[in-house]
Amino acid sequence: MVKSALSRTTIYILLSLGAVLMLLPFVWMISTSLKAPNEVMAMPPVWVPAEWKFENFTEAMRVAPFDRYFINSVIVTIVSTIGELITTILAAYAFSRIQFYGRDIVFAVLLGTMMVPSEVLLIPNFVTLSNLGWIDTYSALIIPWTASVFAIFLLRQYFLGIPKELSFAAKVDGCSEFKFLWYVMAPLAKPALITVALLKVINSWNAFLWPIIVTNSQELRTLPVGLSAFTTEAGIKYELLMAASSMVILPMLILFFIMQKYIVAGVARTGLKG
Amino acid sequence: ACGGNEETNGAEANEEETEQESTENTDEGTETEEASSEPVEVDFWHAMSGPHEEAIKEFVEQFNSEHENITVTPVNQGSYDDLEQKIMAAAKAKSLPTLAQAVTNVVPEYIGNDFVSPLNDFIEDEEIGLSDEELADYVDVFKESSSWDGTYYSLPFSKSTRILFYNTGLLEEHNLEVPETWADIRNIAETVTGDGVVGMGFENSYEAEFQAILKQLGGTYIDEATSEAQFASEEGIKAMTMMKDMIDEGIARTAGEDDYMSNPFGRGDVAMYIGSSAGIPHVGSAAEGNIEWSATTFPTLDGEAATSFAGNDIVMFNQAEEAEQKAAWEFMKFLTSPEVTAEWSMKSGYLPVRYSAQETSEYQAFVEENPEYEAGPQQFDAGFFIARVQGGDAVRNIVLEETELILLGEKSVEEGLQSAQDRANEALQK
Amino acid sequence: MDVYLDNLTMEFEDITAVNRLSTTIKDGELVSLLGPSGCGKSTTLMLLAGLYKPTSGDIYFGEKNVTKLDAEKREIGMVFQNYALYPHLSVLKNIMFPLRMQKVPKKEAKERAIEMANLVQIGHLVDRKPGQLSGGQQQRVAIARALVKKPKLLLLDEPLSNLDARLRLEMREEIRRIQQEVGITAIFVTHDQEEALSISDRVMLMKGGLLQQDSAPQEMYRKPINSFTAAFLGNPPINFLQIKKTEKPRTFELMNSSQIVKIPVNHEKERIQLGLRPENLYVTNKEDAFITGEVIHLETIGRDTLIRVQIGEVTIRALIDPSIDINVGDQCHLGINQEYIHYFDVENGANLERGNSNDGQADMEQYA
Amino acid sequence: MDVYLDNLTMEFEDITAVNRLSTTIKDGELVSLLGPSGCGKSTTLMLLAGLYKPTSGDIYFGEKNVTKLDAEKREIGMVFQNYALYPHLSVLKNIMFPLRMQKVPKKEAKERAIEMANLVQIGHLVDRKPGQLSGGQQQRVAIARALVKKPKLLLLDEPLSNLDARLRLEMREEIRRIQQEVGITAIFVTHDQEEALSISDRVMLMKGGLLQQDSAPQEMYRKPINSFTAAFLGNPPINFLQIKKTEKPRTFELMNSSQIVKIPVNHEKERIQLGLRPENLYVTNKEDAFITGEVIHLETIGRDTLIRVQIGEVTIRALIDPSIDINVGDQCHLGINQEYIHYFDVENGANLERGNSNDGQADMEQYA
Amino acid sequence: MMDKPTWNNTLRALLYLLPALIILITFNIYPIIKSFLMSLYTDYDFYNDVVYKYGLSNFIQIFKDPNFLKAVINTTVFVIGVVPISIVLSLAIAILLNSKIKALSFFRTIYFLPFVTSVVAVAIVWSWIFHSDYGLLNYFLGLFGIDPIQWLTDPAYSMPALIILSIWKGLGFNIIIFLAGLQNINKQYYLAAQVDGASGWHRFLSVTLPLLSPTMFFISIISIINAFKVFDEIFALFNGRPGPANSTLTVVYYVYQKFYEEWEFGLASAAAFVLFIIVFLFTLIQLSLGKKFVHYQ
Ligand SMILES: Nc1ncnc2c1ncn2[C@@H]1O[C@H](COP(=O)(O)OP(=O)(O)OP(=O)(O)O)[C@@H](O)[C@H]1O
Ligand SMILES: Nc1ncnc2c1ncn2[C@@H]1O[C@H](COP(=O)(O)OP(=O)(O)OP(=O)(O)O)[C@@H](O)[C@H]1O
Ligand SMILES: [Mg+2]
Ligand SMILES: [Mg+2]
Repeated sequence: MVKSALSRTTIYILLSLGAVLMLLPFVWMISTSLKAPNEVMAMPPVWVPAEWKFENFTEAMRVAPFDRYFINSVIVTIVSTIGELITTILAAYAFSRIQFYGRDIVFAVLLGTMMVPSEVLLIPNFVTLSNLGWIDTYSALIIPWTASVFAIFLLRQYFLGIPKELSFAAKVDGCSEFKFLWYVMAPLAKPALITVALLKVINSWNAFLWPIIVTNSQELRTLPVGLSAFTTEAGIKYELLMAASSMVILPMLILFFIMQKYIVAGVARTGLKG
Repeated sequence: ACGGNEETNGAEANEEETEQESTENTDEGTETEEASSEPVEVDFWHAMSGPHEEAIKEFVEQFNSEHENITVTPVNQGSYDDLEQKIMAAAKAKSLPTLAQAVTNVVPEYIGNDFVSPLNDFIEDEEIGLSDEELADYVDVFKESSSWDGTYYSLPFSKSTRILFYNTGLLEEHNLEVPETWADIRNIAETVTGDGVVGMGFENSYEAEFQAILKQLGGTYIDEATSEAQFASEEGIKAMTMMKDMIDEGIARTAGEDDYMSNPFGRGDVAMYIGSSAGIPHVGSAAEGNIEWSATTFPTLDGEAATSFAGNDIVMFNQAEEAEQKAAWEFMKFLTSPEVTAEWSMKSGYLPVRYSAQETSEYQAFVEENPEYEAGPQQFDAGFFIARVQGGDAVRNIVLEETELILLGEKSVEEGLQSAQDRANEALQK
Repeated sequence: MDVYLDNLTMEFEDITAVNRLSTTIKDGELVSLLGPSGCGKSTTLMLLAGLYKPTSGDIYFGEKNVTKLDAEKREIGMVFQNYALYPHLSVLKNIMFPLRMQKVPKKEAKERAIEMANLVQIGHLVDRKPGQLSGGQQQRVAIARALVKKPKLLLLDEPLSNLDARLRLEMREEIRRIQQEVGITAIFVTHDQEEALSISDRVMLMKGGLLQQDSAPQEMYRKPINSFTAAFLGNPPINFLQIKKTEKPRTFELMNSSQIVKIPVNHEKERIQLGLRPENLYVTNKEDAFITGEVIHLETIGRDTLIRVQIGEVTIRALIDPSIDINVGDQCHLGINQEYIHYFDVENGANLERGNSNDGQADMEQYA
Repeated sequence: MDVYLDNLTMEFEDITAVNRLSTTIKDGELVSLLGPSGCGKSTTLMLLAGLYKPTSGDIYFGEKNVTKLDAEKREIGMVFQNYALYPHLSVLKNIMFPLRMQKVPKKEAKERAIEMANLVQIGHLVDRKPGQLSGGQQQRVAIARALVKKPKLLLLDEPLSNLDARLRLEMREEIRRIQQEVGITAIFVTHDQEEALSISDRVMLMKGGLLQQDSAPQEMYRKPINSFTAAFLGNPPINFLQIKKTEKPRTFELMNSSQIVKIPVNHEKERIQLGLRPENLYVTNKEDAFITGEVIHLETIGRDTLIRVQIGEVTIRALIDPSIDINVGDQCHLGINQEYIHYFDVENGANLERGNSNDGQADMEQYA
Repeated sequence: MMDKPTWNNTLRALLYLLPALIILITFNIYPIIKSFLMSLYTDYDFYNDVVYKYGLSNFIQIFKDPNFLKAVINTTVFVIGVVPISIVLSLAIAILLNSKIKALSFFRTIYFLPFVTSVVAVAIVWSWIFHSDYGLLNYFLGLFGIDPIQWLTDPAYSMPALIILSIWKGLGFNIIIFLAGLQNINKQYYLAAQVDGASGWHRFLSVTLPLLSPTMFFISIISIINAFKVFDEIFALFNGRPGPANSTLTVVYYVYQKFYEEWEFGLASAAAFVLFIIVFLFTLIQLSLGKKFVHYQ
């Protein structure tokens, strides 16, 4: 139909315009990673380098033990994501499906923790970790990040939208609460869970200050720490930084590309009448 | 906190086995440890990355191989801000390393909160200390900035100063001489301004320039003894007016949205600017293919030369065991030895911290090749350093804020400086 | 397993959905739960399942008070009125679900689920998701899921409402067969009276949360405890006529009409409501006539003829022999066998020949 | 508004839910859509509503091809099989919704909605949310929502399945009344044959996506186009008997039995399937007997007696006069009026007396 | 619902909450309490945890500090500038991205890029976009005859610049959450609404919005909290300064300055506490509004 074709075109135009804006920094990052140093800060900007300096990548790789960092990043990201998913699912379930004394208060208190700038928490946390003897261990990198109020809140909202009839059916079918959570709620909340996981993975992957603060040895550090190698007192080696950054975010992009369709593929919601 | 150094058994042992392995040793007293003494580990936290970190690693390797029982472990802790945050945290958790790099401005805070060791006992130590000649070999301005009332709390390490960068092409085009005084600067700026080019440039954090001019005019920024800000004086007003006038007239600008002046300078948008000597490599890459440039000393005013020195020192924390402190001291000496500081200077662009370092042939050759590096050491004698007081960063924030208001024309120079001074004093008197 | 309900009450904010319900369902019995829409049938099942916790009252499974027992421990099977299939699981997995929860090995569970799917004739759809099924197919998945684990107590909330007549009959028989084979106690909600009467051992009729009558199907039809029960069962519905005492014994005057009717028993009441089922009325001669009126409507329903007869200001319906030659406008004499006449209290509707309970509830307390 | 369907086809991934459906629904007509579960009824309604876009074929409302017109512009009312009430809106707002979309002023919309709510007897529930209603109450909200805007085309997908008999009758009559009053064209899906036959002007019977027969209710019952149609309608279901030609004209032998039956017409076919409705069979004497067998089961359903008679290897059902004295084990002669005998092709089930269409589809093309 | 809290439920809930609570109490609640206590220290040794005197002087001092008041005002302006626009935009984009159009996964990935791309790259590109002479933004404005704006150096424009950057940066995050929320809406309601004659816009108003309200509620709370805590964007855009003439000094920036630059731990904690109270009040208001307007299916 003409009209819907028209509106379709408008949608594409709008989306494309937005997409250009969204793409800019990314394109810039890639193009900078291939620039000669003098092109980096040129004004007006150079978008296509005169000469493509692929050696920036090899040079960037040399600056820090990126292979080791990569492995650490993977370990920390995977473990903390799994940990967060578990604690989140459990807590979100309690907040969405169980009526208990003080529920609203506990929830409000947890929300409250999000309102305090993390800057003031850094030092007390360091001291705690230090008392636990966790400084410079994987535990310090992972455990404090295995629970997140944000994720609990998000999932709780999603869980609240799942019809209670299903929990009725499951109970009748002899399903314990815990199994119900696992077999019914979690699969139905797949889009939200994937969202939580994606955001978590990205945050964890990009975390910079924390790994620096709680580790001392190279063996435990993660990729973003490697990126700091290009920053000096008087400036930044942008071309190398961007080359390294590109390599760092590439896995995230691929992951997102793969996972986003699960967010939107959706879960069939029929099976209920009324 | 570091009394009783002399009693440590490693102390006398030091001199006895020079024969062991170290052949390149030049400093007396930095010999290897005795085989029987306990192995000591020294953590050294720094904020050097990239090639700088490589260089530090090399130094450490060299040092470790020369000292069998000492293992220095350098740990990069991100940027200076990160490093400082981490030191704060570690201090609180009582898990400070033995050594760390520290921006000169924060050393007063460290002292105030009592977690750095005074170094006098080490320096004055007969065996492992520094001889008078050695002490005298440290560049004066650095030495002064490392001591408080005669007590040394740090040794200079990666130091920089403010120098003047200029576009040689442009100056030649207008047949202009390399500027030496503020009057020259004004002249040149007036001449070359126009056609998209601004004559003079200041970094956004030009309070360093303000201090230098203030000093050249004979004023005082902060009295270190009384912790009192005094920059709203006649001299201060004059210094500030001088810069503001240039900016108002359009013959000077700040880096502004370009963040660092090296960018517009490299593009050829400004003919000259004053910036940190540590920025030389950045100017190099920004200018590559665009302009010809060089650097010279900070301009003088009425024959008065004065320029501020800044950068990083090395401090030793008092939470460490005595043996560690002693080992750390060895490393501090090593890092500031003429050879090492010369090499460090050539690799990093920071200034050598020993006079004698400049005399080495390698360094001479280096400066020959890179004349812009000459400017820094040339002004050692005119050097001063920013008052080191607790609350110094607060003052810096206040001054930056108020000068911005002055530049924006929201406050007159007098008002701005006065209010800055009042606020600064309030912050300092706490 | 016997199921006792003792004074079970369920209140929602402003409404009492189930009101002091007491009854016993014997082991292996299939009881139908009937009643108008919104009378509390589903709520009763939810209470039995343990999905709602009663406001007051108790539920016993055998000797055991299960009032506070969680649903998942009650070993029940249930077809929900709205199916409540798991949307993310395939049909097969939906049916397997209760078995998997019982830790039945996967292979066996699968076999039993497939068998059950075939039984409800959706064997070819087992790989679909519920969202890809028609309404009736979904309903059958729900039936299969409830039956597959052969529960101790089976709760069926209008399980056949979306099936065509043929399938309905078959499913009904399958359910009955499995229920009897395994000896499951079952409660069946339905709106289909014929269904209720034909498969159940006993029928419970509710209204507004109150149990009205609880008896064998035929008895409920023949001996309604009150006018509501009488009116609820039977199609076309029962005719009500009000009569007023006259001077003469056993002789009453029809309200809104001057006709005199004679009834065999002598009721004390001043006024009585008579209930006459259309199928019990027959056309007769003037002498035998119980009542007389004018035929105002005549239609053929299936194999019978339904006439509407105007008597004074009321209309009554009668199902008559299609071979009788009668036309609209004719005067018509209707007779009825005395034993088919029902007498109800005008005020509370109680059947005047079944004791004087006024809402049927009291009558039921024998079961408590 | 006439509605034409032209070769309408809807395919889901692996299944053709509606297969080349062509028909016309006349302005103001109420058509019932019948068929076994999963035959494509709901899909047909969804196509008419514009909620599914057909794989091929066209839909015309009057002269206008609406195949690609969006649902919201079709001015239809629909009761979904699963109600699809807005969970966040109160009952009143649910009913008002279509009116608000038509920009009916709020006050008027409210009045009309309340009126409609009263009509479906949920006037006291208008402030509740759908989640707080019983199944039947929800269904009535859905009916009210569909009717309130007096649409041009009304689509009802089993709108009464969760209502009790009494209410069902009332609702059915209300729907019929409004439909006729406003002259709405309506399509009504139901599983209740009696309902279909009693309220509709025409009945469409589907099977596996294919339209089988499309005719007036009585005609469908009396003249089924094929054996499927014959079997689908009627309760108890029609009896099928296969007969085989003998030497003699009009004389056939019953398969699986040696009985000889005589039929009035001479069919060419070697084998024929006979369809005999239980209610057309009567007990008679030996001479008049069409077939004879032994009574193996006898039960009373309502006012009739249903017997099952074993004839050779087949069992047939007959509904007989309850006054006849017959017992299990008796030999029983059953007669039938010749005109009630249906003849079907053994292979394709076509009614041999209605032309030789083999699936009823061809027959329907007159409507396309 | 008719479920009531019971002790039994409370115990059960506690078990479910336990893993999360252990972590959160240790690494969030405990340090928060510590730092709030610190706001009451007037004379103390931070490093040795010795407090000589408690008092309210930290609070008195920050309220006397014009910079703090400025920070509060700036933060409020920022929140008001960012949150509504950001929610509306991201919802609109999420809805577009939830439709069945071609190259969708491509678009979705692109819209998520700002969230993934390195902060440094983001900051540099935006300082170029905002550049008064060479910037893209001024170039476009120039096309409409608007004079170049000093986005990053004129205090009047630095806040708008920051707002633009923040909206842009937060979009991907909101979009992905909205996308997940949209999946939670049963499609049958759209069908019903279509039949009822609801146009696309009305379906959005009458079905999408109310049924998306749990997500909306979530996003608005999170957005407000995050907006109140803005810091990184300022740091990146203005190169470690709170904008020209403190024009983008926010409360968290103030906290940062006090804590890490000026070593005023008590003042920093007091400022953080005030921020907490402000945000908490906002959130409580939202929570109570939520009870009214949020519909859970
Ligand atoms: N989304 C779908 N995907 C795949 N198949 C479907 C889908 N929806 C329906 N079907 C199939 O299409 C056929 C027709 O479905 P439809 O819902 O029209 O049946 P129906 O006649 O309404 O049945 P019922 O009386 O059980 O509601 C069924 O076999 C069903 O399984
Ligand atoms: N969650 C609820 N909140 C408030 N009232 C409710 C709730 N659930 C049901 N009700 C009311 O309780 C009464 C009984 O509901 P129930 O579902 O048991 O009826 P039902 O007999 O199953 O009816 P139907 O045959 O229509 O399904 C109804 O009036 C209904 O409106
Ligand atoms: Mg119900
Ligand atoms: Mg259907």
